[in-house]
Amino acid sequence: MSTATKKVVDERLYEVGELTRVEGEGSLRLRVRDGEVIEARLGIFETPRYFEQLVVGRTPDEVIDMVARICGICPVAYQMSASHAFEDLFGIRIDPSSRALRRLFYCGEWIESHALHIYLLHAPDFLGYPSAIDMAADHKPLVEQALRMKKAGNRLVTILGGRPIHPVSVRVGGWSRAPRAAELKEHRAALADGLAFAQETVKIVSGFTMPAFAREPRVVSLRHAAEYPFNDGRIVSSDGIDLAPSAWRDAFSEIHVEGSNALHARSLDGKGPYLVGPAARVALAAGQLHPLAKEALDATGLADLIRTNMYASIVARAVELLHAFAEAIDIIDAYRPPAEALVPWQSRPGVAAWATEAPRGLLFHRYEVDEAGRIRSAQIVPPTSQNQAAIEADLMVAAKEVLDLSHEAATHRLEQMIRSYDPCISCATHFLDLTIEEA
Amino acid sequence: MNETAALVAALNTSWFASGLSEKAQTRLAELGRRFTAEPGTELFREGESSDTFGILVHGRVALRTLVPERGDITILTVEPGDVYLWSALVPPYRASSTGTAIEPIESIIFEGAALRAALRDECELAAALYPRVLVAVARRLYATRLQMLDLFATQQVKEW
Amino acid sequence: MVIRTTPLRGHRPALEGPGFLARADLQILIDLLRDDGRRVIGPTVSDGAIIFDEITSLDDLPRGIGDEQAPGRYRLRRRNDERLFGFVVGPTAWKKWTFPALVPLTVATKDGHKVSFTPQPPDSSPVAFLGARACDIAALGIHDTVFTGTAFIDPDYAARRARVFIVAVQCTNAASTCFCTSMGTGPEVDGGHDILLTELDGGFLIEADSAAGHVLMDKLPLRAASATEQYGAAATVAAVRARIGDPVPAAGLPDRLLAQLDHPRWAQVAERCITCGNCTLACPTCFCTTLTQTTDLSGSESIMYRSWDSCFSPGFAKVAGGSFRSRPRDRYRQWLTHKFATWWDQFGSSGCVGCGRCITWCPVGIDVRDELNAIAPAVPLVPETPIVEPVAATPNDFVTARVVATRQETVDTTTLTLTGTDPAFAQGSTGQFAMVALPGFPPLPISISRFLPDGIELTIRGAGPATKAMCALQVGEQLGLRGPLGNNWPLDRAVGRDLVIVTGGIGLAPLRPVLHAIVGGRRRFGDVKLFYGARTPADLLYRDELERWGASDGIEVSLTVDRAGPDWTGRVGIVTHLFDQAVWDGANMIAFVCGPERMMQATATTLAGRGVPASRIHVTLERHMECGIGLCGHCQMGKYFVCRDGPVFSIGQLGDIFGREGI
Amino acid sequence: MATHATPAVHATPAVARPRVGVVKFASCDGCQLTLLDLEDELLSIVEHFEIVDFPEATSSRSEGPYDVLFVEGSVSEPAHLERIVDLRRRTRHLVTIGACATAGGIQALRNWGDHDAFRAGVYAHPEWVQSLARSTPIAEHVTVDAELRGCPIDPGQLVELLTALTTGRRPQLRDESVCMECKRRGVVCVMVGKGMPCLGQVTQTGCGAICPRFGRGCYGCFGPREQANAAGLTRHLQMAGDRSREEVGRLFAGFTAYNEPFRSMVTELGGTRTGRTGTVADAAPTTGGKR
Repeated sequence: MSTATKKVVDERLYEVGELTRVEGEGSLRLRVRDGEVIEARLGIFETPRYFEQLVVGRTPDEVIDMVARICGICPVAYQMSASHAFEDLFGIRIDPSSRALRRLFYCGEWIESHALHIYLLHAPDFLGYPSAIDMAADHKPLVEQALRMKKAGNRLVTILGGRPIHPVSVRVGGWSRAPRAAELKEHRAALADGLAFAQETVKIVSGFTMPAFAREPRVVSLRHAAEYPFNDGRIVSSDGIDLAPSAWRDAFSEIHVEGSNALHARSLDGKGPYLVGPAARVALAAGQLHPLAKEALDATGLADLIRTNMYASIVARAVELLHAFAEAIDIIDAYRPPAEALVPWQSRPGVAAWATEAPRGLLFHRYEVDEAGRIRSAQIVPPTSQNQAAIEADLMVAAKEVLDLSHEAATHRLEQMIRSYDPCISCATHFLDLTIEEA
Repeated sequence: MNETAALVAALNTSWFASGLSEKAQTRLAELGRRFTAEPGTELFREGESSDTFGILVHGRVALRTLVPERGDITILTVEPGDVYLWSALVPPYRASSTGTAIEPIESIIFEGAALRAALRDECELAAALYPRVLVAVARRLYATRLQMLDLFATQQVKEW
Repeated sequence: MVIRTTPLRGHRPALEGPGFLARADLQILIDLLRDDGRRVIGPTVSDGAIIFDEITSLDDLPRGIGDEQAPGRYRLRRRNDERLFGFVVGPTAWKKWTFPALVPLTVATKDGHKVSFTPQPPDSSPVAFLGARACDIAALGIHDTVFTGTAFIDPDYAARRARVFIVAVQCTNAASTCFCTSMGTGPEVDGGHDILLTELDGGFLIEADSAAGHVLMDKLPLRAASATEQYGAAATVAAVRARIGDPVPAAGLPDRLLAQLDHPRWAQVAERCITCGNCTLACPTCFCTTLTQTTDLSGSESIMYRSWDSCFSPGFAKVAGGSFRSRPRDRYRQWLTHKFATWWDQFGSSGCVGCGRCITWCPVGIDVRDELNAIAPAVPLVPETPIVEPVAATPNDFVTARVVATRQETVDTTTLTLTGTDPAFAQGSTGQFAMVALPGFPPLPISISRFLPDGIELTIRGAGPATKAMCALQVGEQLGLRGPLGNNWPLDRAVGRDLVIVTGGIGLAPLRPVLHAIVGGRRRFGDVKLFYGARTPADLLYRDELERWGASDGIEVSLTVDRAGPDWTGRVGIVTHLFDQAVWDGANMIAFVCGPERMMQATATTLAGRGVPASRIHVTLERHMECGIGLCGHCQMGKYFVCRDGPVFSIGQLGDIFGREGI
Repeated sequence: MATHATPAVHATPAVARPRVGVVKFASCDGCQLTLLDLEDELLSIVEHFEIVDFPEATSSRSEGPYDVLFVEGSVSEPAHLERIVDLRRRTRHLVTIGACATAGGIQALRNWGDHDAFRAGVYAHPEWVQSLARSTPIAEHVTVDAELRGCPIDPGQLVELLTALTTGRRPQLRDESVCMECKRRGVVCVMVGKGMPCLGQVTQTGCGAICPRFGRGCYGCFGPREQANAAGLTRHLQMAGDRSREEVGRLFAGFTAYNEPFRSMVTELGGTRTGRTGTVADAAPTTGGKR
């Protein structure tokens, strides 16, 4: 870069060649000249895998298996957005019990993903360790409990889908197999144990000292009248956007930025970056939180901080962890196996689109389906692409806070800031459809 | 007894010739002569012309070949009764290995030109001798093949 | 909880002949069995098939449901009646309870240099099989022979089997895949059960065939079965027999089959066969298993599991250097010839009961009946009987022995002297081997290279991880032993004869005890010649003993190496080269041969050429072994288990399977 | 900190706490996540192994040398070519984990397509994106000491590999069909019982027969087993099962499609895109949900 070669008074470069404790491969680059940020960049060099091309010509059920492979941490989310999109287009009404199982499935993934991020990836930043492994030396019970929670989430996904990563049972029209009530009941105790510790977790993380930070982003998430957002609801924002879950493209699009294999999503109204994920959901849908989770959130008194301080997203994540445990238990207690786990269906041509809430935020899928029921084109917009602009905007803010720190401390602080987003870089990679930019 | 009779007797002790007809044995005895050597004697050298056919009667002969950087390798030891030298029958009549007596040896050797002439003119002798030569060669071939297999080598099983 | 009010129970005099049980009252039978503390295993619908699983009530049974079966196809269908057993055998075989797919055999622990092996007790909780068919019962009978019928008892099977109560059901229909009639196992149930039911429209004809059966029957609300009912029952079963016919004429089948080892059809069926192994695991008599170890990260405790395996899996017949049955056709041939032919030699019966599971559950629908009829024309062949049985030992029972001395024989070979071995080793004899185990490693067969008053010696070449670990054992460390196993060198037959011992490499180890025995009683034998070949002079084992045997013990010792430097004045060449010119009278000669298989073939040929009769040329074979007593199936060679019937065989015994590929 | 408890008798006396690294190439991170998903063993694992490099889990980094290096992902961009060779140099046991590393992964489906078209089809500025025309397994580039199959790998097999390492034994990874595990678990064969196509017979075991247990056919994510008779299965599915070439081809065109003999089946039968445009279309609409 030409600017880099110029000699300037007090130019500082903060760089992390390979971000650690994030999913996938990304880099951070921040240049500050005379106190002014002149470059803030979350680079993403995760290798492209061309999923949107790979699914062309395949059947909807094959797509569900394939898109799961976009991300090893949130495969369920990809299966959910895809299956709902196709069911919406084909006019399939799945058994209510199957729908409950889909929410339960999501609970499992949220528990696994949030517990992983809170304790194994993020907490070490607040407690000053390079990793949870090192953290375990001093805080063994804490880490053991965290692993138990994570296991409880994984187990839930396994009961429903055969394995925690890339489960196999989600099909267009429901499930290839629905669990027996007894299988779920057996797991209830572990979830109850997890629930208790999740409540503890909210207290623990709200006790962490949050670095100073102040920026109130626009937030976007699903919102549903009766449920905390998982698979269903309308796409809403803090400034009035209100769309059907299939209509994401009415308000947003993606662009390709040099130096990145991922894309930035932006809103068409030009109002700039927006935030998705736990903090956004808590901001927009706190009303639908499970009473236990709502209660815990209020007890922290951090609801406002979560909206303005990115570091506090760990609290939002903990509250959602608690919600997922609580709702999972409710679903299991009410569970009756579906009369028809898998309802017969027939494809019809058209556009299948849907958004659901992945652990990291809004995940939008869009497929054109041809007469033979094969995919003609695909677009997948993961949370991290949508957050990327917000992350870089926040780097600008964070920069001002770190100028007085040592270079090393500053760099670490910035990396911690990025981790607050729980960026999922494998997902973020390679999702752009040229046609959109042209549109 | 006369020299021929003694040679016939010697031939009879050998695996190689014991199977031959009395007539063939006698004829061979006329063609051959007795040969003895001390241990360490180099009887013929790899690559050098050696227009002789030899049957070992006593002692042991090592057949060696020179492998650069590994030195002389013994590839076979010939036991009494066996043919230890047949280059007289195979053009260009050169030794294919170096033969060294590793024990006091006694053998019966045949001068190449004379033997070949006899075999060419006397069908009966040829018919009797060649099958024995062929058996000896075939056996040598098979043995070499098994040696190549390196049967007793440790099969190093992959650690993983 | 079930309420039973049966005025008759206990008051009714025992019936003469069969009784009649109303269909609804079958619940009472189930309850009585459960009151005896038995889990009742019976047919029930699951995943679109009728499987066997634990049942508690009549409602669990497949009421009014039948099945359609064809090669590679199974579907349920509604019947237009209320029958509870209106179907034929499904995917499950009863072996699931008598011979489970996964059994923990032994827990091994390691604490410093101390190791211990603890056999795991079998789960022997009482069960009742409800709805066993004639073929199923025949299959149990075959397993009884395999696991408890020879010198070797499998304790796990024995314990489980002893607690089975069998309620048999006569077949009242047949599937297109049934051929019990040809195998002589059905359809009529003929013994092996406690109670027999024949389902009729209104209920069951019921008979008892054991004391326990009679006790139970007397508690049931029965009336005497009418003549019509008895006739009806007999007629239905007869009709089933007629429907099945005789798809695979069995007379002389074993011989016909073994005469066709080179039939082109083997290659053709291998085109279709996916070698997935479904047939063997669906089969109610297949009993091959494999051991796996699970260890904790510290290596201090490991559990040895036994699980179902299949001769169709490439790894099944693997030894260092490859598989004995590398081609799918070899594996299909092994399965079919074992099941229908060599099983007779091993266990005195066919291994097939004609249940048809291997046909229905073959995903690509290969029909064993078609293959048999295509491959086996009538050609006779004379079977031979296996030789002496070695000492018994169970597969999960290891004795720990301690290393008291180690001797480095060559760069990669070590001799361990062990004490504290099983007293049985004191009775052991030349040529036998032991299964040797270290915690976390699969047990390996190692031949005994010396018998001592209070122990044995093992000479081990460190080739793989396990053998390397054994070679690395230090004085004071322990390992686990089972044995002595296998048969022995027939020294008695060598008395008064000239004995030729031909061996190469590590092969001298199993023959070393023979030489010790000879030295002990030299006069009892004629000339004794030892021909020993090694790779290089440095690879010769027991050099001091070789010296002594030759010098003072009256044994003619001839050594040869494959290659040597000029300083070696001994012989160079393959071991047969040492005597292939010798003019011998083989008539009074007996030969013991041990070495790589190719070398033994060369030797056997040469010896035969010296006039030694095939019946007196003895070789010892190496195969993949896990149990060492003919229970795991790995080491099968034709009709023999190498571990149990061997490892020593005469060339005469082996006949043309010696040196044939893919056996 | 507990010391490693490798018994003295071991074939390969493991150094105190083997140094373990975990690296990724083109992948979804699911296989390395499996290590973190060993919730019960994780803390004991870090007692017996020194995790020296594992970016997803720790900020401490290392350049090796590694006693064991777990490699996730496929080689699919120019930089990967040098990186894998370089890593191999610093590694004693190189273990590939997952379908991407052992078979090229789902992204290897592009190997049948037009790479430039793919790139242009996804990116506004293809010239900014570095990637290779083919996604290939690690073993195509360096020697691999052991491989854990699967998409993702099986936690049990991962633990077995680790314990084999501390015990010094060879990892016990069976080379049999999925059917074997299916039968051991008493699952009713979905192909025979429900007429569903299933790759279990030609697929390497290790997953625990998950798909048949969950009422669907195996989709081969553990890849072809030794001597897999894919041609035989294909013949059967086409003839007895009455399925179109392309339908059977799509079965093989999955997460391990690039490993033989699956590769030949895909090439021969189709099932994945062979060009930029055009979908392989049957006349009739796709249906689902039927049993």
